This record gives sequence, C-alpha cells and structure tokens, in this order.
Amino acid sequence: MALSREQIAMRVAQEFKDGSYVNLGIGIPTLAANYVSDDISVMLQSENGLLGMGRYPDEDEVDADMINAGKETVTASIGASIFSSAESFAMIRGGHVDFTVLGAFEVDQQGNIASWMIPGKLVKGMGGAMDLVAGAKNIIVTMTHADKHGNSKLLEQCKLPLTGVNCITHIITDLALLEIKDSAFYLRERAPGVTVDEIREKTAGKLVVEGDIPEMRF
Amino acid sequence: MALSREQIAMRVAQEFKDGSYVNLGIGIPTLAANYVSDDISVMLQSENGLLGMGRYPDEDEVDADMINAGKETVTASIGASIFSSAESFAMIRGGHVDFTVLGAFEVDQQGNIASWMIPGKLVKGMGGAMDLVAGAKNIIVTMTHADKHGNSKLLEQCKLPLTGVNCITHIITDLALLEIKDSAFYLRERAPGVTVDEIREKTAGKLVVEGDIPEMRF
Amino acid sequence: MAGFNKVVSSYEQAMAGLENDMTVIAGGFGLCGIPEGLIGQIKKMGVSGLTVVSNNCGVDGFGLGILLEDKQIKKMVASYVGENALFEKQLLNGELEVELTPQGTLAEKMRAGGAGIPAFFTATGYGTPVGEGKEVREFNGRPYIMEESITGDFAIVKAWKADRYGNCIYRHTAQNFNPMAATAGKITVVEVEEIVEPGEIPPSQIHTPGIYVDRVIKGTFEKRIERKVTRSA
Amino acid sequence: MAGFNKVVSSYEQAMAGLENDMTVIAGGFGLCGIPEGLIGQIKKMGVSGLTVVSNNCGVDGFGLGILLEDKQIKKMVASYVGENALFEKQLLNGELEVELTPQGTLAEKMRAGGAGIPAFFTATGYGTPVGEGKEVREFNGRPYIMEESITGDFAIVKAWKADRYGNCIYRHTAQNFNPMAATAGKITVVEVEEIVEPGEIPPSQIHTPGIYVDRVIKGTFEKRIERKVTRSA
Repeated sequence: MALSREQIAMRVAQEFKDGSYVNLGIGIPTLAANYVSDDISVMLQSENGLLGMGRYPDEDEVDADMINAGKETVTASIGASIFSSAESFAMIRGGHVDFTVLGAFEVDQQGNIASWMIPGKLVKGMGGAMDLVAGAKNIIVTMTHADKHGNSKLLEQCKLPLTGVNCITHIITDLALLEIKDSAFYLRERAPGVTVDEIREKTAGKLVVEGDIPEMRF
Repeated sequence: MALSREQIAMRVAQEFKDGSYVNLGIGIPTLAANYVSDDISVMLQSENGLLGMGRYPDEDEVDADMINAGKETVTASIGASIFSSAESFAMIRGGHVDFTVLGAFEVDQQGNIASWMIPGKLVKGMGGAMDLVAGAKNIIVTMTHADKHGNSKLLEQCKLPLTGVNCITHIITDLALLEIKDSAFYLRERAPGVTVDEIREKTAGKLVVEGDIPEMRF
Repeated sequence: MAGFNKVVSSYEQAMAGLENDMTVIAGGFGLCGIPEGLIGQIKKMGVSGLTVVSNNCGVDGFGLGILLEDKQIKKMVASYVGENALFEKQLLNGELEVELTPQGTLAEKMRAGGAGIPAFFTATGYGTPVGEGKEVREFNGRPYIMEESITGDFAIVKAWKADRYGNCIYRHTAQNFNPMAATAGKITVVEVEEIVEPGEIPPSQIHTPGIYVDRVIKGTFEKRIERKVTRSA
Repeated sequence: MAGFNKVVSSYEQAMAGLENDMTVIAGGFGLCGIPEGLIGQIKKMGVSGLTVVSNNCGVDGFGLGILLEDKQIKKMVASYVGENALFEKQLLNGELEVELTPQGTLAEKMRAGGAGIPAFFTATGYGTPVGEGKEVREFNGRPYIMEESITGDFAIVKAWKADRYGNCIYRHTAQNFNPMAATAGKITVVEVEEIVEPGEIPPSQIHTPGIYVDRVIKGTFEKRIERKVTRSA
C-alpha cells in the first residue's frame, strides 16, 4: 500500500545520521523532524538564518523576530546559532549541510530536479531551493511516485524547467526508495505491500532492480 | 624649508573632514592621528579588523588580543567595532573608507603607486596596501619629494613594480602638496620657504603650476 | 564626534534624496525584520519607477506590498513573491517586471556589492532558467555561472538597536538580509527599535559597523506575523 | 546530542589525519589569535611538504615560525612575511616557496572557499605583479582580476570560547582571519581558551556556527605580544 505523508517522512528520518545538519523543505520534508530516532541527534538548518531550529513556540513564546524559512513562528534549540542570509547560504553553498530534503514536480535519471516552475502557471519563485540543491552533500527528494493522473514523476529527462542538475541522489516516494546513479533509478526498497511491478509501471525513467528488493521497515 | 615628518603629518591631518573614516599606514601616516583638529572627529580603521582605533594602552591595559595592523598593542575607542579580516576588507574594497594615507617609493602622473617591492631586495609582502589603494575613496601618499640621492619620486612613469594603478589623487611631500589629475602633478601648495623652482627641479613627472602657489599653513 | 551622529528625527530626513527610478535594496525576510516606517515613507513620497531588491515583496497591504498599491515599483528583484495577490495581478498585466534570483545568490549579490566585488561564480542556477545567458565556467570539473553584484541608490534596513555612530545589532532571525543590504546602499538608512549610547553594544558583537550606515531613525513597529504557528496548534 | 560533541581531549586527536603535503589554513594576524597548541602539535607530528595559508608566518621560534625549523613548510601563502629571519633564509635558499597575496584578497579567498564560491573578481592587484597571468575583465568601465578561492585539508583556528557543538566566539582583534579559516577546512580544528555550555553564548552573538567545526580542544596560550607599545612610551 502506498505510504502516507507521515510514513514518507518517517522513512526520510531513518536516513539521518547522528550529528547530521539537515535542511528540510516545506511540506513532507518538515514532517521528518518529528520522526528522528531518539538514539540520534540532528540539527535543523533554516535558510533564513537559523541553525538549531527548535519546536514551535507556546502561545506566550511567540516572537515575530523568530521565524523559520517557511515564515512560521518557531523557537531556537539550546546551542542554536543565528546569522545573516549570506552566512546561511555560505553554509549551504559551501557544502556544510549534510542533508537537504525537498519536494519536486519531477526528477530524472541524471539526478536533475524540477520543483519550482510550471510554464503557463504563475511563478512564485525558487526561494532557496536552487542554492540547496547546488550545495548540500546529500539531497533527498520526497514526492508521490506519479501524479494524480498516474503519470510518472521519475523520468528519463525532466520536462519542466530545472531547479538543479546532477544533484539528486535519493528519492523517497509513496511507493519506493530509489537511488540515482549511473543515469538510472536503482530500486532499493519497496513500500510495504507494493510490488516491484507496480513501481516499474509507474517509473518512466530507466529503473534498475538488483536482486530481491526489501520492504521498508518502520 | 623642507617639512619635518611631523609637519607632513600635520598637513595630512588638515585634509580630513568631520566624520571621516580613515586608514593610516605605518610611519608618517600614523602620526597624522596626533594632529587631527579638535573641531572635527575622524574614526580610524585598522585593517586587521578594528574600526575606532584608540590610543595606545596604559601598562595595565595591555592586551595581546587587542592590536592594530602594525601589530602594536592598542585600545578601542568608545563606539568602536571589531570584526573579521573579510569584513574589514569588504569595507576597504567596497569604498567605505573615506581616506587612506600611506607611504610610497614612487608615484607617477597617472596616479600609479609603487610601495612594496624593490627587485633584487627581499620582498616582505604587500600586506593590505594593494587592497587599500584599490578601494579607498581618497588616497593620500606621504613621502619625501626626492630620495637621498636627490632623485625625484614623482615620475612620469613608475619604474618599480606597482601597488596599484590610477588610484592616487594627492601627494604630500616634504616640499609640496600636489594633486594628480589629467596625467599631471598639479602643484597646490608649497612648504613654507620652498620655491616653485625647487619643486619643479625635483619633480620628474609633468608638473602643472597654475597661478600663485600658496604656502602651507599650519 | 558631531560628524558621526547619524541619527535623524523624521522619516522625511531619513529618506531625503530618494527619487523616481532609483534602486532600493531592502532587508527583511517575509515580514520579519522589515523597515516598516521607511517603507511607509517611500509610499508617502510617491516616488515611482523604483527597482526594489528584496527577498520578498511583502503581502497585500503590508511591508513592501504597499508600494504596489500606487504602482511605485517598476521592477522587483526577489527570490520568492508568492504571498501577494496585487503583485500577481500587476505582473500578469505587464505593469511590473520581476527578476527571480535564488535566495543565496541574492544574499551574495548584495554582500558582493557592498564589498567591492563586481562578480562571482556559483553553481546555483547552472542548467536552469536562472543560468540562461550567463557565462559558464568550470572549476575543478564542475560548471559554475557568473553572477554580478548588486548595489542600490538607497538601502533600507531594520535593526534592533543602533548607536548614533550607526553601529547596529539585529534581533534573532530578523537579521536575515539586513546586514548585506546595509553594505550595499550608496545611502544606507537604518530604522531601529532603540537607539543606545556608543559603547553599549560590545565592539565584537556589533553586526553592522557604523561605517556602512548614513542615517539612523527610531521607528515604531507593528511586526506583523505571517504564519503564527504554536505548539498546541 | 552525542553526535554533535566535538570536544577532543588531546592534541593528537585534534590533528589526527594530518599528513605530508597537505594544505593547512591557519587563522591569526601576526602572533595575535593563533592556535598555539595546534601549531605545536604539527611540529611534533613532523609532517612535511605542507602548504600553509595564513596572513603571516609567525616569528623566529614562535607561531607558524616553528614549522620552519624542521622545514615542514613547502609553500607559504601569505600577505606579509617580514618578521622572520629563518623564513628569509629558506626563501633565498629556494627551500621555501611563497605566494604573496594581498591581505584582503587572502581573506576573501578563504571566505569564498568556505562558501562554495570558486572564484571572484577584485580590483586589488590589477596592473601589479599580483595580477600577472590572471584573467582581467571590465565591470562598469573598471578593470578587475579574477581570483580563485582557497580550501584546505585542515583549518586550524584559535577562538576565545566554544561550546561542545563547535559554536565559537573570538576575543577582540584576535578574530582576524579565524572565522574565514574556520569555514575553509575539510577538517576544521578550533583551539579555545574556554569550553562553555551550549546556550551560554547567545545565538546571535556566535561568530562561527558549529556547523563549520569538526573538533574543539581546550588549549593554554602564551599569547606573545609582537610590539608592545604603551601610552607612556
């Protein structure tokens, strides 16, 4: 059965290592923070200038000067640092952030990603997404495997304008976890109860299936 | 009579305007800080990361972590700021420092300056001089008009390797104050008792003398 | 130190010299850390044809969004403009031009502008619409694009505290783009919550040294919150 | 937060992994703000063929100067090296290579290295020996040269205080090149006077966020003064 948003986020959180600096995009990526194992610690980077993003504030802690990159009120965890946008993107661009997790419209087998612009629709802007995909060491894309019409989002070549090139290494969809290398999607894990055939059917790009593909474990 | 080092420094200090940010090189330029008029205030920038350099410390104020660009122990004045070398040179390179005063071996009528390297002699390095001459709004060179053999240091074209090009606007020597423009040295003031003829004789580059040249006033 | 007293007492003085068709660089991220009163003064002055450089363009009726109401902005350089219906309308009408710039590139363009660096190379945007028409060069086998720096006729900045010499500190994440904006204006105006005595902010804790600042004004701030989220929610 | 505890208890651990022919970026200006113990450990390890990037090379017998004694430095990238007789001797003998770099360009090369910017343009050095062989380009009618960024296998940094997550503050002008050096090492080691609890340094006052720092060690410092000048003198 296809994973829920929460399950995708749970599987994302399993990727983090103890001591990782992580930037989470809006949506499912943000949920991943809720599922980090108690055995490890990660520090969340928010690209508006906060390393060590904490929980949401209590009502009496709400402070207009303390927000995250999604413009939500937030708190700083103990040991956090706060800095300018230039410093924040120096960290990101310079490869100091270990994991970036973000959504996408399309990903292709070259590791290209399209996530910000649909021609003919109003363009709101790329925000920090282009910097994040150009800079982070490991980039995990979370998205549904296919759109609501059943069209695959894992393509031979992205059709939409790109956010970045040759940068995505891992994709976690509602159906599978895949790694991108050697110009192909390598199937690594299946969502529980989802068959390799279903994944193959919904993957337009080149899919490599090596041996038995285990189910995800939560 | 030729100016003393102190008199050159006094004349330099007259150039500063109230509210000027000033970087003073080692030697005569540093002396200029002693002669700033009581009517005005200037703030001294030291390129190792200090804006608002104060007086030398008393014995009990000496602090190894508080030095100037000449590596001398120093204090910070009230309202000073301290920052990194990158920030310091962002200020300098970005044109935020109003006056830079520095010594030179040679200056030419194009506003080129040679101040850091004599071929065949050991080269110690340019330190921050190249950044300063590339960045400051007004650059004043202080030096003797001629070397000890009587050779002019105000040339048609510098012979030594350059520190910067087309950057010097004013020179204050022991004999005169000159402005550089339109590829010539414009004589603006004479040291008291020094004749225009003597200045002409000791200026190898193109000298322009317009009207009566006043004596400097102290 | 009369020559270093940068405090002005009216918004008219704070924004004196701003003219039609100028470029204004504004600090702030969303509605966080924005110079509310200086923006209000620009609206009041009625100057038009402005190029505004800022991460966002406020929201309808608040922040930089109010400059859209009388069509004062000709061109917006920003990374994200999705919070503003009037912006969308003017953009679709062709009344407004927008230059979408990746957030980190925008921050670095401002910093470079203030630091005397006319251009730099970044991997951000290579192979995307942002990279189109820009010079590409490889370093260590990876392609980068050349981005040019930004300076403004004015920079408008929101700080927490400043002294009369213009030394500023920012509060929490209201820092964001403000320090870079402060360096990149021919005239930099800082609106603050509090003016303190020189020396009150320890020298090593000053975020923006006064050398970058031309005018300081004490403002009052509404500090509207864009997305209030609490733990209970 | 075990994974973020960067404190090590010995200099051996602090510099573990340093090998011959590596590049080491060092903070400090003259003898001010230098990681004395880390330099001592490099001497003790006896690694050689090092490229050292630092504004200066210490003095005879102190600071980076002690790495000259056993000829551990192959190449020095610095803006000023005039305080050191042994340096001069090895330079004249051809035992040591030096790449003189303008001070501001050096600071920016380190910053750019840490910030993922492979190259930038600056007017500094145009038309001088520093500009020879470098690409020249005009922006707004003024010529600039292209300078490439610097990164190191190791960065050695001296801070005043750090917490175990690696968040650092610097004291007075001992800041100098340290913050940029901290960003530019594949492995960044910070030697501090005091290790404080996380949260003791207010978040907005942290000079170097811990994300740049791999190891923290508490050192003891002689803090030699190069030119003691007092008011009475």
